[in-house]
Parts: sequence; structure tokens; C-alpha cells
Amino acid sequence: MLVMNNISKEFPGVKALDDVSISVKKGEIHALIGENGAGKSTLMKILSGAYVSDSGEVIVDGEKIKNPTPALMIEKGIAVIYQELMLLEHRTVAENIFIGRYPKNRYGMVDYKKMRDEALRISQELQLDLDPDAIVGDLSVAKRQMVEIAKAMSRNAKIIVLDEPTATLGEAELEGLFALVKSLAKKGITFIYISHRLREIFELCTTLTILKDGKKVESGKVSDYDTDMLVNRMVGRDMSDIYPKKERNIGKEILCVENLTRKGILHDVSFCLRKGEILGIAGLAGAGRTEILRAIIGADPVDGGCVKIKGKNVKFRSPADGIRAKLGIVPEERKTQGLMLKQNVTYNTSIASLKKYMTNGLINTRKEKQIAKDYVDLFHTRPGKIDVITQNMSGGNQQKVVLSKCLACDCEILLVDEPTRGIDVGAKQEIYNILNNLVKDGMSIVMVSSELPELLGVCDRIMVMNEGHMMAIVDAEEANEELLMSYATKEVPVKM
Amino acid sequence: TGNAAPQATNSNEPSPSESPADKKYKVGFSQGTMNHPFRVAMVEENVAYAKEHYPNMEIIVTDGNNDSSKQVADVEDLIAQGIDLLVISPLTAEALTDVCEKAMKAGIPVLTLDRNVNTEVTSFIGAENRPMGVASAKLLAEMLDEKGRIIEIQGTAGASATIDRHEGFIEELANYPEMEIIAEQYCDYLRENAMRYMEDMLQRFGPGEIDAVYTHNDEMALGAVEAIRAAGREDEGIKVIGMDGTEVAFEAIQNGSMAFTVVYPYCAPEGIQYAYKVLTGEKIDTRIQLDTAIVSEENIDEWIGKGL
Amino acid sequence: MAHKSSVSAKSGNTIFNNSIQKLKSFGILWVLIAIIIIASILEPTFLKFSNVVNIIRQIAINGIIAVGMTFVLLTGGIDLSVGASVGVVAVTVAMLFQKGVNPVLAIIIGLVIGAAIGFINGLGITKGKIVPFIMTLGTLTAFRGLALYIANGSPQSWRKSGVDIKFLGQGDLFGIPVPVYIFFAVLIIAHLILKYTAFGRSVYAIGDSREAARLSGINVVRTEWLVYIISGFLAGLSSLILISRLSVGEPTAGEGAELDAIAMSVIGGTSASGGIGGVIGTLVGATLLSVIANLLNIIGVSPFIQRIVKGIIIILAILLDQNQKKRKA
Amino acid sequence: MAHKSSVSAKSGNTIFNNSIQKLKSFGILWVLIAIIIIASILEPTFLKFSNVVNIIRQIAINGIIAVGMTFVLLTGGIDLSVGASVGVVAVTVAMLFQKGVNPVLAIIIGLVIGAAIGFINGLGITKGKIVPFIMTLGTLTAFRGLALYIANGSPQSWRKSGVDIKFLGQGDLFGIPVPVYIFFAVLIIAHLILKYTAFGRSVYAIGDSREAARLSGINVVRTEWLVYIISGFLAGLSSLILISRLSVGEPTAGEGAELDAIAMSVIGGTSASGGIGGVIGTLVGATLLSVIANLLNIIGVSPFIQRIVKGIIIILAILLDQNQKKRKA
Ligand SMILES: Nc1ncnc2c1ncn2[C@@H]1O[C@H](COP(=O)(O)OP(=O)(O)OP(=O)(O)O)[C@@H](O)[C@H]1O
Ligand SMILES: Nc1ncnc2c1ncn2[C@@H]1O[C@H](COP(=O)(O)OP(=O)(O)OP(=O)(O)O)[C@@H](O)[C@H]1O
Ligand SMILES: [Mg+2]
Ligand SMILES: [Mg+2]
Repeated sequence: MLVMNNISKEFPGVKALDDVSISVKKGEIHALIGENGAGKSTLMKILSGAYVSDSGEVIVDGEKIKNPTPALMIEKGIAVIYQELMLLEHRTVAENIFIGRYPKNRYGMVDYKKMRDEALRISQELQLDLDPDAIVGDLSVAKRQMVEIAKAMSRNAKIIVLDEPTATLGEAELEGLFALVKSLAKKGITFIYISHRLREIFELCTTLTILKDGKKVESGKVSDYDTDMLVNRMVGRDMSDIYPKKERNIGKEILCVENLTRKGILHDVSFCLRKGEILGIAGLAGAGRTEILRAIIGADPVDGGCVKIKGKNVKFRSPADGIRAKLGIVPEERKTQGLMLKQNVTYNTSIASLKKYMTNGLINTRKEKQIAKDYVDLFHTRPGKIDVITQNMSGGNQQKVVLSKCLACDCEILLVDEPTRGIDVGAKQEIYNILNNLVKDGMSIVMVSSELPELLGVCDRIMVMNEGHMMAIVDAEEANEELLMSYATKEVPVKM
Repeated sequence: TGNAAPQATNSNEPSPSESPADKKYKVGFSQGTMNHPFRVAMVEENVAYAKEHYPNMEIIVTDGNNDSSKQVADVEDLIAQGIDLLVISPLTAEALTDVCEKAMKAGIPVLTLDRNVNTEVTSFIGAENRPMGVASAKLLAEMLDEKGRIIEIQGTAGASATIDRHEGFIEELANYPEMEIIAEQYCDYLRENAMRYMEDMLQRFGPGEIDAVYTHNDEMALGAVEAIRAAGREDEGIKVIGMDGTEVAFEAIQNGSMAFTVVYPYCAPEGIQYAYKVLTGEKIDTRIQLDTAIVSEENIDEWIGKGL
Repeated sequence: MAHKSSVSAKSGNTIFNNSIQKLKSFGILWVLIAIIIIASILEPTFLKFSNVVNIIRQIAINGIIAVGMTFVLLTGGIDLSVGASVGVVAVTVAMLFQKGVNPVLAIIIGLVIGAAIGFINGLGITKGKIVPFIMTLGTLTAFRGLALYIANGSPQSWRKSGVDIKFLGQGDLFGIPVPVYIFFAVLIIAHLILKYTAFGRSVYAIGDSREAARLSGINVVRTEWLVYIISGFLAGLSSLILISRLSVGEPTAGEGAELDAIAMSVIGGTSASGGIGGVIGTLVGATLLSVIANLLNIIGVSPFIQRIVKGIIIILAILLDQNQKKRKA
Repeated sequence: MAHKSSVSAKSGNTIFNNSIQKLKSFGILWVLIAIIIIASILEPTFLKFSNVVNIIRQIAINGIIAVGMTFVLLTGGIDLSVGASVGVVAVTVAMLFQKGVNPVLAIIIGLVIGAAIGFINGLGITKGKIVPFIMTLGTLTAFRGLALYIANGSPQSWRKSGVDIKFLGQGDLFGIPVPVYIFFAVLIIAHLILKYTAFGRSVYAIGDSREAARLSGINVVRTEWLVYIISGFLAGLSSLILISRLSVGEPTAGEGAELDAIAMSVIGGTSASGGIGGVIGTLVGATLLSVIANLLNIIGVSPFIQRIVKGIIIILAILLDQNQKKRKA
């Protein structure tokens, strides 16, 4: 069905792909796995015509494709969900789903009604609760991801590539997607699936290819592997339990949130964070987790309630206030909220902590570069250079830069929103270790995540949210995934 | 404003309008551009004169912002508003022709100042640019013994004053085979641009290679003078010629840094005087020629202090 | 604000609901209405039929250019060369009239020249990958020079040739000036294209995210190229009306028109960074600017003060337009 | 390309490596050098010391404005009002000279006025949330009107007052004109600010992503506001040099300076959508434009043809700058 032969691709200074070949049969769900920067997305972009390969050939259905362009590859029946969402922020959900192939009426004019109806139908079929009239720019990241899924699924494609579609989705949202993928695969549609959540690979995929540093390691049947083997082949070494042993020295309450309210989004949320503790926040997409973090640090205005730090009432009018009070935030979306994409790694690492590098009122670039280098080494960020423009980095590596930026701030309270989104297992372990060490040294962390095992493995306590309401706070030791899910889907209290 | 309250205060110059003073007149004054002292003076002196002498006259001034279509729109606005008479100094003749014709057809008398339009109007008052160019060339030929290399700094490309001042000059120059224009540029009537251009020319032409600089207004002439002075070449005796007759130019003539300028009448207060005559039913000539004058070293004493 | 309006248009249950929502979010329209009311109180002449006709005729010429500019801005580009296009078309068509060329043919040639300048802009921007600002600054400079060169710096009148195209710029039908019909025809067609054709939607898509548009199979090069051709074509059309109105083709015609056109679009809610807006907003923006100019003229504010007041009103108008605020927030 | 340059500057192993990489990627610089070589072959006068001095003096005045514009563009904004600021400062300072006010005081007042206009722009843009294009278009209109109003449309000369500030615009030190020293001082300070201060970094950050900048703790409002104040201040400074050079304060001074300044920045590699570029590129851009103008003048190309050629050279220069291409690709 699909064969890619001897694909190589070089970017200035980086050999992203080196003689990679894969072949995928009709109806397969083929997993593409590898560390951050291994070349997975690049390979898929070559398939979709977004990049032109330096050498190699792409064969679809026995036909060798000459001069692939995105338009041509769409025509050949290839649909791709890109890792970095490719949506029109100012347009509606319906229009985004049908971009480039708008339904037309008899007179050849765009038929908005049909477009809307179709969008609604697709979203229902996928169990994706999408409002076709909503403007994409107003949606949460998870919702945007769903729009991308709807867009790809509605194309009636022969080959569908999903590049980390689930990085921000919780378990609940996955179900609908997986069910659909499986049923479409039965009908003969071919899938290529990229994810760093190995559990999904085993649950969904039939065959796999492993990439490492731009080279193919091997291909095979998923059933021939187990998790440890996969990790070993990807990372090149054995990894035991990826969650570090919790070493804690929990102190007094440092951050208290009381009756935090934002109309329609947060309702009377109250909780406390203790010094040296990691508090997790669980919930389904749109539960309001992101909003809590943003409200605390002053990124969004609130309608009621208050935030206390070390017992003192604080009122942050902007994140600058919050950061001055030694808070830090790792935002949910790295592309628009986390990074200055046109700037390099050094710049992005230091931007929030410039005071540290000042000598005589000017930035000491030597020191700045040193610290950036330290973080690159710490996270194994690839390519391991500090002068790479972040726009040109792979998704997972970008996320590492965002983390570096926040850690460089030396804050006391860290708010992290999906910190391991799109990060490979090796680096995940790295990040867990770092978080662990930070709290050991007295930092306090609030961590939002859609990956329940991660919350359970890293946090001390877990707060569960649903529709802007706090449903419960449970001790991580006593919780399990079923319990968290049951709170996350429990009906919210009706308020007068 | 000016509610028919007669201002009898001015003594020595009795207003020529004692009799039909009760009727109120609305006059539209459309100026092509106010980016130039000459144009500003035309408006201000006329308006000031009217304020003093014709209390029953209301004047609405519009500024075409150096854009003919804006000036056409201005005139349309004025007509729509029901003016009794239109005074207009057109940016370009042709472009304002139709709208003046429209005004005449609507029974609104039209006085054109400084520049005429290509249709019959009540009267044209002004001098003409072309003869100024001719006169400049003549006097320059005399000063240089009919032999010389000249740089021409023109006004704004396409503006009719520019075209006329240029054409008059080269037309006359054709009579002197040994006088030639060695370089020319448009400097938009701005001192800054003229100075910059002249700086480049002083690089291009060495000492003795430039005999005169003919510019389309005094501002640009003074820009050229500044450039010559900054280059330390004021001893070469380059003859700088301006036009309009600003006070600063007169001073420059007095101290010898400019050769001469051509005084261009800015049609005030004649413009408004004739307007009043028309409004009060007096007949006036369809063409009222105002005089231009050349101011040079010889007659500078008569002019100093009377500049724009 | 045009943001919101375009949204509701696509969704909505009933057309009625739609319109209501549109009006609500169209803040600058209310500002315009307020100015009109104030104007007619200050100076009753303002609402006289002849003055209203006068204003809409004035809107038409610059408005046509602004419609083209709206297309360009929606893709995230800019076209500084429109004024120069007006100049080139003005003098060439005028000189063709002088030479006795069939007026209809001359007009067609004029439109083709306008489109050709747009074609060159599009070529440099899409194929040459030159940023639109620089490309059109280059063509602005070069084509203004060309217009002056062709006409040798002088306005070109065709009075003697007997050609009469006054109808186009000065004529009227049922009391409404002909340019107004042309403008509204352009406006409606542009609106339909933007809203109901794949090309129009691609214009928005490119301005929103070139990359997303490209990867969705939209032909970015063709769409962008076409947008500059449209802009050049409409500049040519506007030039034809202008020369008919002035009975002369001036090489300096249209000077500064680019800033005016951009202002009309942006005041009307089109984002200069692309993806948001539309031509209905441009109509409102153009009307606002023309109403201000007309009002200041007819209440007789002195020229220098006029500029001061005009500048302040522009700022106040946008300030009062709460939606524009929200968009940025 | 300035993109690349700013990158390599921050990275690199040795300073030497750094510079090499910088030069390689700085395509437009090579274009400039090529033009200079061609120029000196065509016309040996071109490289004469006096002509070189002449060119750099001409660069200085507009270059200072362009440095301010670069700051504004880097944040993703635009400042159309710089030309009007030049006008207002020119006439007020000239009139203060006329009135016999202490020249130093008058100069300080001039600078404060420039900064104040920037302050107003910043106020409208940050607090009023008005898009920069419209806000500065409004102040452009209003302040040009104000300049004309104050001066009553006439150039203001202070010859009689005996004030002499020729040194500023016409003087020289060791054969180099004073404005050149001022320009280079401005340039170096601006470069240091952009590269080595937190404020400078924030300027880039905002142009890159406002939201990411905000969440990184950058005071977006203050940074943006300051950027417009800098732009206004530098326009005022440029105005002072200008009036000293011309010995007169014209209300129309600086007309069209905004387009020139933007062109210099953008040709020098600063992205009009923010986040990429720097003032070194602006120096190159300013030099390129001045060299072209000077060259065409001294080889004696006729005026209309000059414009055509200038437009074409601008386009070709950018086309040859391969890096600018790559950036967009
Ligand atoms: N446009 C680009 N310019 C320069 N280098 C690039 C570009 N795109 C990708 N690269 C580099 O190519 C390599 C492979 O990147 P790719 O995005 O394919 O990784 P990936 O396997 O998808 O990683 P992740 O799991 O983090 O998404 C990386 O080193 C990246 O920095
Ligand atoms: N800018 C916005 N404008 C309007 N509604 C918003 C905006 N941002 C978020 N919301 C809505 O607020 C609700 C809470 O969103 P939030 O992003 O906090 O959820 P979350 O629990 O973090 O889930 P997700 O996984 O989607 O990020 C959602 O219904 C979302 O659609
Ligand atoms: Mg990837
Ligand atoms: Mg979230």
C-alpha cells in the first residue's frame, strides 16, 4: 500500500533522516516510534509533501509519486494530523475541518449549511463534542486536537497519519478515537500512528518501525515486543521503572486557593499546596485545569475568590507579577505560549530569568550560553546545540526548551501544564527525576496532566476536576486510575 | 460669526462696501495645497482682508492636500453647501476644469487665482509662471554673458507650476546656444531635498563646472545655497536663482549668496476684493493680470522687508 | 469585529439572528452612525441629498482601491503600489485617448495594465519570495517613475481628441452618480467572492496560517498572486473613473492612495496581519473617512485644524469601537 | 538574514567563527558591496573621500529615524507618525530659537516633544488597544496639522535671533560630519540595548509571540510603550540635526520619512511582522538606499528614469539576497 524507500533529509547542520525505508500494508495500523528528534515527524512530512526529501522515493498503491506537494498527496489519499496543529485560528471549527475542499452548492458557491451539518455529523461519529460554529482560536488545546482529528478522518483518505494526536487527550477522549481507528482499519484504511505513550502502541497498533537519530532501527510486528524491549531499542539502554522513588520533605502550606471563580469556567475552586509537594490535577479535556494555573499566576482575570501565598493575600494583574513573586508556569501550548519560535535555544532558555545573567547592567552572554548548554545536556535536547532556532526543533525537544526556561527562573512554586506532552520515555524519566529533585530541595509544584499513570507515579496528592468544579482531592498512594476517572466523570453539583 | 455687525473701527481705509452690507455672503475658497508659504499667504491675506473689510462675508477654506481629486471633492463639498461664490486656486488646470464648469452652470461665480482652468470662469486673477521662467533665463544669460552650465532644481514632478517654470526657462534658453542644463532633479519644493541633491551635484561637478543653479522656489534655492556653503564653495560665484520672493531669499540676495528671485504675486488681497465686487454686482474683467518682478542686487533695497 | 461578524455569518440558525449578531459586533458602524447624527445636528446641510450623493461619489474612487487592498491585507500582505498603478493607467489611457484610439479599447488596455502591475507584484512576492512591503515599494517607485516618464511629467488632456468618457466619472443614473454603481458592483462581487468561493476562503486561510493552508492543499502561490492582480486591476479601474472625473490623466494621480486604502480597510476591521476582516468593513471604513473629511469641509474648519481634528477623530472612532479592543486583548 | 545574524551572534564558539558566519548569512551586505564596486567603476568620483563623507552624512539623518523604526517593527508594530514628529519638533524648536530661548533648553524641549509624541502613540496602542497602524496614522495626521498650525504653514527661520546650532548638522570633527558621530552613537547604543539588556530581549520576545512573552513574565505594556517613545525621541533627534543642517524649521519637514525608515529597516532584514532583525541590518539598508540615490545623481541619470531604476534596484537587491528568500520558504 505505502512504501517509502531510502529516504534521506538534511537540514542545515542536522541529518534528520538517513536512508530510511518503511513499508505499510493496507489496513495496518503502523506505529512509528523513537526518541524526540529521531525523525518521525520529518518522515511523515515528506510523505505528505510538506517537505521535499533529498533522496529516496515514495510509492503509494504501487504508483511512484513524482514531485510530491501537499495538494498532490491529498489527492493521492493521504491525510495527516501534524504534531504542531495546523489550524486557522480565526475560522470556525467547521471551516477548519473542510479547509481546501469546501462543500459547494449548485452554483459552485461554498455551502455553509452543508459544511456545518457535515462537521456536526463527523464530530458526533467521533464522539468529539465539537461545536462547528466555535472559533478555533477560542478553543482549548485538547479541543483543537479534536478538530485536527475530525479534519483528517473526514477526508475519506486511504492513508491517515496521526502524529501524536493524543498528547493532550485524556483516557476518556482516546476511547472514541481508538474505536474509530480500529473500525476504519477494518474497512481497509491504513494508519501510521506516532506516540510516546507506549501503552497506546500495544493497544492499537499492529506493526511498528523504530527510528533512532534519523536511522531506522528495525520494523516488526507489535506482538513480538514488550515495553522493555521497545524502550531498549528506542533509547539504546535498559530502563527500569520510569517513576523515581518519591523523596519528600513536606512542609507548611505555601499556596492556598480559595473559592476561585471565573464565570462559566471555574466554580469555587479551593485547595492548598504544601511546601515540597507535588499536587496533581486530573480531569477530562475542558475540565478547567489549565484555567486554574492561568488564574493563579495572573494570566487571566478572575471573577471571585483569592490566592494566598505563605498566608498572604496576593493579587497578580499579570504573569509578570506572579513571576516576580517566584511563581513559574510551563504553559500548555509550547508553540504560541511557551516559545519565541524565531529565536534560538539560548534566548528562549534565558528570557524569563535575565536578571541572573546581568553584569554591570548588561547581559553576560557567556554565562547565558553556559546555562543554556547545561539544560541542553540535562535534558539531552536535540540537536544538542544552543544556537538552533526553536522553530526548527522537533516537538518534544521544543517542550524541553520550555521546561528549561521555567527551571532557569529559580522559582518557589512551579505550575506545569502537561509538562511531558510529546516527550519520549527517556526524557520523561529525566523530567520526573528533575521534578522530584526540585521538590526535595523545597520547591512546590502543581502539575496538570492528562496521563493518569504519570499523575499517580509522580504526585503526592491529586485533585480531580470536572466542568470547572473541584470534585475531590485524593492521596496518590490510595488512588488508582479507575477512582480518578470516576471523579472526573461524576456529575457536577448543581448550583442555584 | 460676524452677525452683520458693521465693524466701523478701521479708519484710514474705508471699506468699499457700505451700501449692500446687510446681505450675507458665503464664499468658498478652495486652495490646492497649504504645504507652501506662498499658498498659505494667499489664503490668509485674503481671509484677513475680508474679516477686516467685509463683515458680512463668511469664507470657508478647504485644502486640497496636493491632490487634485481631493480638491475636486472639496469644491463639490462647497457647492453642495450652497456657496454664493467660489474662489479657487487650482492645483492643476485640467483636473479642476469640469468642477468649475459645474459651479458656473449652477450659477455660482468662479474666480480662479494664480492658475486658470480650461473653461470660461467669471475671472482669472494672477500672474503666470511661464513668463517667470522666461525672464529668469533672460536675466541669467545677461549675467553669464550668454554662456554657462546650469543645474535645474525643479519643484514637484507633474505640478503645473513646475511644468510652466521649467518650460518657460528652457524655451528662452534655446536662444542661447552656449547655455546648457547639465543636470536636473525634482525636489518637491523642499529645502531638505534640494540641499541633498545639491550636495551630490557638488560631488559630481568640480570647481568651475557649475555656473548657476535655477530652482523653482526660494526654499530650494536656499537649500542649494546651504549645500554650497557647507561644501566651502561659496567663492566660485555660482549664481543661485529662486522664485516666489520670500523674505529669507531677499536677505540672501542682500548678502550675495543668491543672485535673484522672481517675485510671484500671491493674489491677495486682490482675490477677495474682486470677489466682493462680483458679489455686489459689479462687473469685472475676465482676466486680471498681476505683475511679477525680479528682485536682484540692484533693487533689493526696495524689496527688503516686503517678502513673504 | 469583522472576525465575529464573519463567524456568525457562517453559523447561525436563521438569517435574522445572523444579522443581529453581526450588527452588534460591528462597533465601528455605530461610531459612524453617531458621527453622522452629530454631523447633521452641527450642520443641516450635511444630510441634504446633494451632499449625500456627493459623499458617496467621493467614497467610490478610493473605495474601489480599498476593496483590492482588503484582499491583499487578508492574505497578510500589503500593496504599496496601488497609487503608482493609478498614475500609470491614468497617463497611458489619457495618451491613448489623445491618439484617437477607440475609447473602449483604451479602457480595456488600462485595466490590463493595472492587472499587469499586480501580476508583477505577485511574481516577485510568490516566485521571488520578496516580502510584499519591499516588492511593492519597489514597484511603487519604479511605476511612478514610469508614469512621469511616459507623460514627461505633464498632465495629459484629451480634450482636443473629442473622446468623451465623462459618463464614467461624472454621469449619473436616476440621480445617483455612475461611480457609485461601479463601486457597489465591485463591493458586492468582492463580498461574494470572499465569502462563497473556494478562492475567497483560501484568501482568509493564507492570512491565518500560510503553512496550514499549504498543507491543506490550498494553492498558496496562485491565490496570493491572484490577490495582487485583483488589487492592481481595481487600482486601474479606479484610475479610469478618476481620469474621467478630472478629464485629465495626471502622472501624479493616486499619490498617497496606498495609505488611504490601507486606512479604510483597517478602520473597517481588516487586520493588517491577515485572516480577519472583509469588504463590508472596508465600506464602513471608507465612509467614515469620507464623512469626516466632508463634515470638516462643510462646517468650515480651517485647513490645519482640519488635519488635527481628523487625526483625533480617527483615533477616537477606533477607541470607541470596543470590538476592535477585544480582538487584540 | 538578520535573523541568521542574530542567531549566530548569540551562539558560536569563538568570536572569529561568529563573524564569519554572520557575514556569510548577511546577504544584503554583499549586494551592497557589489553595488559599491560597480558604482566606483562607473563613476570614480563615487569613492572620493568627500563623496563618501557626503553619503554617510545623508545616511545619518534618516538612519536615526530608521533605528527607532527598527525597535517598533521588532515588536511587530509600526510607527507612521515619525515624519510628523520631525515636523512638529522642527517648527517648535525653530520658533523657540526665534524667541531667544536658550538653545540648549530649546533642543531639550525638542527631544521631549518627540518622546511625548511617542508616549501618546504608546498610550493609544497599549492602553487604548488601538492597532499601531491606525493609532500612528491618526497621530501622523494630527501632528502634521499641528506643525502646520503652529508655524502657520511657513518655514521658520531664526537667522535674526543669532542662535547658531550649525555645529550639530553642518559641523565636523576630524573631517567627519557631526551627524555621523551622532548616528553611530545612536546605532551602537541601540545595538547594545537590543542585544544585551532585558528590555532589548523583551522587544524581540513580544514581536515573536506576545502571549509567550507575557507568560515569561515580560511587562508587555511597558516594553511596547517604551519602544514608541524611543521611536518618537529619535525622530526628534533627527529633526534637530535636520533643522541645524537647513538653518530653518519647516512644518513639512520629514514628509514621507516613515516609508523611508520602514524601507531601510526591512531591506536590512528586519521583519515587518516582528521578532527578527536588528539595527546593524538597518545601517546596511540605509546605506544601500543612500548609495543608490547618490549614484544615480552623480552619474547623471535623468530624474524620471532614476525612479524607475531605483525601484528596480531595490527589488533586485532583495532578490539577490538569498537568505531573505530562504527565510520565507
Ligand atoms: N524545518 C527544520 N529545520 C531544521 N531542522 C529541522 C527542521 N525540522 C526538523 N528538524 C530537525 O530534524 C530532526 C528530526 O525532527 P523530527 O521533528 O522529525 O523529530 P520527531 O521524531 O518527530 O521528534 P518528536 O518526538 O520530538 O516530535 C530534529 O533534530 C530537528 O531538530
Ligand atoms: N480563551 C478562551 N475563551 C473561551 N473559552 C475558553 C478559553 N479558554 C478555555 N476556554 C474554555 O474553558 C474551559 C476550560 O478549559 P481548560 O483549557 O482550562 O481545560 P483543561 O482542563 O485544561 O482541559 P484541556 O485538556 O482542554 O486543556 C473549556 O470549556 C474551554 O473551552
Ligand atoms: Mg515529531
Ligand atoms: Mg489544559
